[in-house]
Amino acid sequence: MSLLELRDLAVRHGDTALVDVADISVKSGQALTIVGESGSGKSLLAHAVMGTITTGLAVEGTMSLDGVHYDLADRANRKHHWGRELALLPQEPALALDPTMRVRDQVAEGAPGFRSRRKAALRRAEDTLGRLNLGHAARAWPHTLSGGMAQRVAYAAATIGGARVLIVDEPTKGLDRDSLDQLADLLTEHVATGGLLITITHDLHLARKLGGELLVMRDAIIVERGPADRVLTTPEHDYTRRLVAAEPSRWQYEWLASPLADATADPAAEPLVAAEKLAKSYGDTELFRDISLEIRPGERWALAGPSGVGKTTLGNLLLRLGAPDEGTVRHHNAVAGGRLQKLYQDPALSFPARVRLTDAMRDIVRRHGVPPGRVESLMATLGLPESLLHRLPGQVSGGELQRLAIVRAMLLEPALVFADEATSRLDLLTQERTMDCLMSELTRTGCALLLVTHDRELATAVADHHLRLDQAVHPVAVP
Amino acid sequence: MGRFTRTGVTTGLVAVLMASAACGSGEAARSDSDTLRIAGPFEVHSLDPASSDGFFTRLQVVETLVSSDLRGELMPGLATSWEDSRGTRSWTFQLPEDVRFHDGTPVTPDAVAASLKAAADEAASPLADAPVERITPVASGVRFDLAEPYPTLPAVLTHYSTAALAPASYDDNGEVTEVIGTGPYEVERVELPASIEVARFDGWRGEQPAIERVRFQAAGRAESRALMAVSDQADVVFGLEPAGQQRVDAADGVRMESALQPRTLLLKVNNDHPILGDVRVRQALSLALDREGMAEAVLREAELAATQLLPPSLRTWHQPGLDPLDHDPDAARDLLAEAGWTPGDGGTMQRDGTPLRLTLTTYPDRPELPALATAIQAALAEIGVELEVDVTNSSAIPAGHEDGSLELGLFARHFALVADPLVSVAETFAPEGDDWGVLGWRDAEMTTAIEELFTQPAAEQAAAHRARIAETVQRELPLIPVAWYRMNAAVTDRVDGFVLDPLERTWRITDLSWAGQN
Amino acid sequence: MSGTQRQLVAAVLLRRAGQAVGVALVVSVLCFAVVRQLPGDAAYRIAAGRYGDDLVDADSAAAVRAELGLDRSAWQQLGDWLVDLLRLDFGRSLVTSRPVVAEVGYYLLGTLQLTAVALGLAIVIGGLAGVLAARCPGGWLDHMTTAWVALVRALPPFLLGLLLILVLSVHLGLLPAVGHGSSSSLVLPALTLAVGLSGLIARVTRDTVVEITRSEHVRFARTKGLTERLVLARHALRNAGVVLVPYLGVQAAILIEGVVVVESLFAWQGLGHALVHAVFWRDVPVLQATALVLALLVVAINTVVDLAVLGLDPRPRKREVLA
Amino acid sequence: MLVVIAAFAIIGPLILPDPAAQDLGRYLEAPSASEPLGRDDYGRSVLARLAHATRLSLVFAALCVGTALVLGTSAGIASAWFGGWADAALRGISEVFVALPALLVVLLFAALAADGSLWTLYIGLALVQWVEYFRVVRARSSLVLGSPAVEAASLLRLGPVHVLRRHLWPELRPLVTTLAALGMVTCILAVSTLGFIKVGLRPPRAELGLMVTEGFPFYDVAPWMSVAPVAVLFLITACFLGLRRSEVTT
Repeated sequence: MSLLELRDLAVRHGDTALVDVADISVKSGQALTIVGESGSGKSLLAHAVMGTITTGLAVEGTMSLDGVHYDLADRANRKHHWGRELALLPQEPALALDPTMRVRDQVAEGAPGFRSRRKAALRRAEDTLGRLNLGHAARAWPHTLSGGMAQRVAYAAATIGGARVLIVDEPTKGLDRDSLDQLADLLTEHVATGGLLITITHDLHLARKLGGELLVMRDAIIVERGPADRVLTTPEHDYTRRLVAAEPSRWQYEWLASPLADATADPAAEPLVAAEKLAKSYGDTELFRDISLEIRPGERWALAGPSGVGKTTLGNLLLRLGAPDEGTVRHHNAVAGGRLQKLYQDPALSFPARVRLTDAMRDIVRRHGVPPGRVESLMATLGLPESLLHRLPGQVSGGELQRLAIVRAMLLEPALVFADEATSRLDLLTQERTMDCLMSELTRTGCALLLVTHDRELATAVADHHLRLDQAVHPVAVP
Repeated sequence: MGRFTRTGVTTGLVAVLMASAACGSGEAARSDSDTLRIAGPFEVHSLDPASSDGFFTRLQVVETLVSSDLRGELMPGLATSWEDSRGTRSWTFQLPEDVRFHDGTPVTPDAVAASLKAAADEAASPLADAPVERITPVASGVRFDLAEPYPTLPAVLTHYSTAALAPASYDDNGEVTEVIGTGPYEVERVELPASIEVARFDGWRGEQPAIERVRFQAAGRAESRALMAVSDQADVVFGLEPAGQQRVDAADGVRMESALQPRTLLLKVNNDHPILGDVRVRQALSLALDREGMAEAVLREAELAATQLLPPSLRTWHQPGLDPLDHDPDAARDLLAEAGWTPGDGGTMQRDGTPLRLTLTTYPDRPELPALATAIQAALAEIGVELEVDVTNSSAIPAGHEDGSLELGLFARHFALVADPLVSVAETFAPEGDDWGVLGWRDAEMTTAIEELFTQPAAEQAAAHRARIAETVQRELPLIPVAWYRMNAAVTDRVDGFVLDPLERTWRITDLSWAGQN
Repeated sequence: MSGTQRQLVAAVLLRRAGQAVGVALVVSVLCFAVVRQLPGDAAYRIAAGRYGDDLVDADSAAAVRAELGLDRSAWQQLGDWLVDLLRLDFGRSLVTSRPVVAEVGYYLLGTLQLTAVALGLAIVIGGLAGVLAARCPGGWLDHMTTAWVALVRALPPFLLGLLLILVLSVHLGLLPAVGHGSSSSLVLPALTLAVGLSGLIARVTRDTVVEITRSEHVRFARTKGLTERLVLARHALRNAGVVLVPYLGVQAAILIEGVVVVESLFAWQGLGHALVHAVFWRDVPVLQATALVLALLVVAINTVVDLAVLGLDPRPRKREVLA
Repeated sequence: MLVVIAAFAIIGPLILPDPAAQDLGRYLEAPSASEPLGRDDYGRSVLARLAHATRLSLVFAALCVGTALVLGTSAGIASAWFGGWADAALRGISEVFVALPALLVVLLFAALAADGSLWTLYIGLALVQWVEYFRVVRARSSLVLGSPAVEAASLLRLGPVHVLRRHLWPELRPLVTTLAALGMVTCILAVSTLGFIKVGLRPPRAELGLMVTEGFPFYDVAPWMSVAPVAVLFLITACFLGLRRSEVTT
């Protein structure tokens, strides 16, 4: 029975406390999950334990692992445990894998005795990959892996050294539900075989699957702790309550899609966008074929499916941002002249990076003769302070910037907005807020929506027309 | 595709270094102790005597029929003796017996005649300018038949382009592929364009020289050569610039040797030019030049300032009694005023609205030329002459001569390319002009004097002719002399007996010996 | 090597071969055309090159003109050259009358030796300094390399070479200052070039290594339990190579073309030297052949760089965004 | 610092004596109170020549770099913008220029004008340098033009001027300034290099690069002749490198 205990853990930047936690203990056989919004300090906590926290921050506290004490202020005293006792499964596995090395070699180098017995290590890596159903990918390059596969390869590489303590940092970014479930199974297995697991996430679904102990962090401190199922079903702290309610399946808004009737759409209306028998492939990989659909004014479409199936590509074809290999896309006059807008997954990339937002906005106002005051009033509606405009895009948080992008899109009174994973990088509460803003504006103006997402719940909550793209080339249209 | 690891990189680098080291280690290993190392500025372009710039004559690999001593007096070269007949219209040169080329083949009249014919066919060779009708091998020598009397033929045959090569030196097309001569040294290795190695030729008919091997290395930069001289990386270094000479003077174990050359740095003037055709303008230009100052600043030797065209090293031609060329800007301005030039805008003289603007063409092969041009430019600006300096290729001067576009040309004229300066002087003042001589200037008295000299008059008469020539040039200034020329060499104390040949025909390696060995 | 990789290699080779042919044609014609436009009579220039300033005159120029057929029409001369080129006959130098192939081959060898050793030295010096500087960004070594870059950029290579001669050759007597052909005489010119280049290489290496060591995958490699050396060798250097190899390719191309000053100072015989003389003397065949060789060398270097990057980095060049 | 150099280059020539005025009697005079940088091999004031040279060099280099920059940048943007055959053609031209030995281009251009005029050198150097700008600008421009921001701008129908002004130029400016800053120094050194192989000599021109070359033979007896221009070059380089640092924030 192993035990990891953290006492009086604090991370400070100058006088500001970024993490301030009195005690945490992790027992083998029971997962520990820390949830919270971005900026709550949960990732810093993980890195403080690991000893990989940036040098600019001051760390205090002690850690004891099976009775051995470590001063957390000394980053180096756990270094010899890395890979052997302590392992970290990083965020964004696609970036964590060396792009110039084959999968098997990257996994093998973490194996004990890699330097002296290379052959044995490579065999072991192949075994490990085989157990994770990745035997076929042993000699593959990382860029050929899907997000879920990369996540599992990173898991193999992190755990091959046999570390008991596994720290998982935000593993859900960009992962679709199926990959997430596979990961949850792996983590559960790690716990079941006696490992210690600390998971940092903002995904309540994952927290629910892992079970065990749940910690809710906000502004550097733990606001609520307890068994996962208890906290997630009957949250006590107000913040936890809001967090739980922010899951799309629990949303309660007027603009929610009603399963009963299609209220806004008029079947007789001319379609804004009409696509016929679209097909597209990249190189030898065929993404989809034979896709036909028509989007009418006011309709809300969702394109769902796992990552890599060509959802964004299809959306771009519908906006005529790319050319299909086969088939045609026709646009109605109602969407001419900028009345087709798009929201991007990373809003920071959708604004000119080195130009102040006020200049970027002013260009639109001038070009399209937008009535004065419209920007400000829209911003006020969406709860954005005007002072944001004086910053550069990089200086504004993701949620606020995405709302600014909504403001920008609405300035041209569009007939159709294409939201391309527009909230997938945002945490739950921010996602809720952003979607509320977007949907309220769409409802108000009767604008149609094309939503691309890998989040089924979000799609269900928002859209009344669904198109699922699966690994299989042929789409499944759900009315 | 190989792994990019640290070991891989290191191995690769070591391999590269070793490979490049291996490709030259053979020569480097040879000991330097018995080798005389010579460095000079010019590169060896070709093995052909005419285009070889005399390297193989200087290294004493090949010999010309006639040689010359330090004062320029003719003496036997490969030929043991010579005599003329038909009033210098025929010349016969006797070849020594039992002499062999370096490849062991005997030196026959046929072989020598063939070499000479090749030289006569080479337009650049002075021999091509001689009215040669026939070159025939005779019993024990070679006979020249000429179209007209030609008393200076032996002098012409001192020129390096007329050296004798073995028949095996030529390929089927008549190109020289190997230098096989008769001199005391034979070629060991030639790596065009920068290095030649020669070794003592055991079959040399004369006394065995003391120096066993010689290696010549061309080094284009004077700075590099000076460093070679002071760091004992060369025994004899030619062509140092003043700064380098100072360095050598200050260093131990190496000394400067120098000799006045029969070469003059001069301004060639286009006498057909509307401005320069006026002798007063030419005189004004000459008076504007502070020759001593220039010689001191550029050549570091005020005595090199030319007081007349022909330098003192041409003993019979130099006229010590002649009034020297002066520096007198005021007189120069007066002369210009006399010629109708008045001060105009910005200090430049002008006449009828045309400014006194001239272009001087020179070339960088000899570093003192652009330097002197800069000084001349400043000197002429003093008297209101605006001078553009165009530093270009040496051929721009003969080309400009040919089409008449040249205004002023600055170059170094060699007056003893062949041992007798008369040949060069006659060429320089040819009435029809000469590429490296006068342009658009002729003088009946001058022409007669030269013609007279060719008839080999008595010594006294000849002296009078020469004096007249010198006076005419001094008065008319069809060429404006600037400075004389001193050639120099840095020589280590390792060698004894070093003497500079002012005619640059040979480096006289056979006269050298290692210090302390005799 | 997988099938797709073989295809990629073939594609690179094919593209570069096409470039080589195009460049060869353009370079030949361009050289020829420009040389025709140059002022001055080519026959005089050639005669001056052959016989030196004492012997060049109207007669020798006329003889040169007749011998070389310089009075043929431009089209005829160009056509003849291109035909000969197809037969791989580069002709003879107008000045030295030696076959151009032998002449340019000789200079090429010199250039390649010098470039290879200089580049090797520069990589060793610059690479080491860069990697060490990257270990502590903002440290003294880091500042040193910055100052080094500024100094070397401001110092003409001939002054740098002179300093090296003074120190290593004159004062210490370790190496010969001038010469060609022996390995010891190669060291100084190569070192001059290497010192000039190493500052830049150090700078780029440092930036690259710093960036890579901050990358996610290197941090992950550390937490896998790899030692610093293993991380550097297995991850940092290889990825740095992806950035550095193209950079070194560019530098190699510059070295090959631009070392004329160093060649002249150290009397090392290389292509730069040949090029300068060929332009000066209007030695068109040598000029064309030299330019051709230089151009093809650049293409060859680019090919090697392409292949090396292909080997180092398996990612497709044009990344399409899939979502 | 750059201001000081610029002031020296602008004011110096006005107040200092004629840089071509020779005083052959005082050649290679060592620095003194009246002549702080000494005299050169013709007895000319090194300080006066330095001021003129700095001005000429800066103007010349700025012209070269400016031309190359305008040429390369516009070609690079055009190439990335229009793609297709325009891109292919421009890329083809640039590849030829890359493979064309820079030295050859400069030598040939320098030889075109027989009188050693700086204009031909200028064209030659500009022709050699534009490719660098082209390649860098093209690569960055295609990234920027392919970015979501530009896609959004096109959906917002903001037009090409907006894209140039708000997207391309802010991204390209730091890159191009870095290149240009280093290009200035490269230009001056290139002239020096050419001077070393006797190209571009035209007395009594005072130019920084040529001054280094002219001073070189006297490194031993009159080090001030080469140290002075090298020092100015070093300062210019250091300034430009410093500029680059403050420019590039990321």
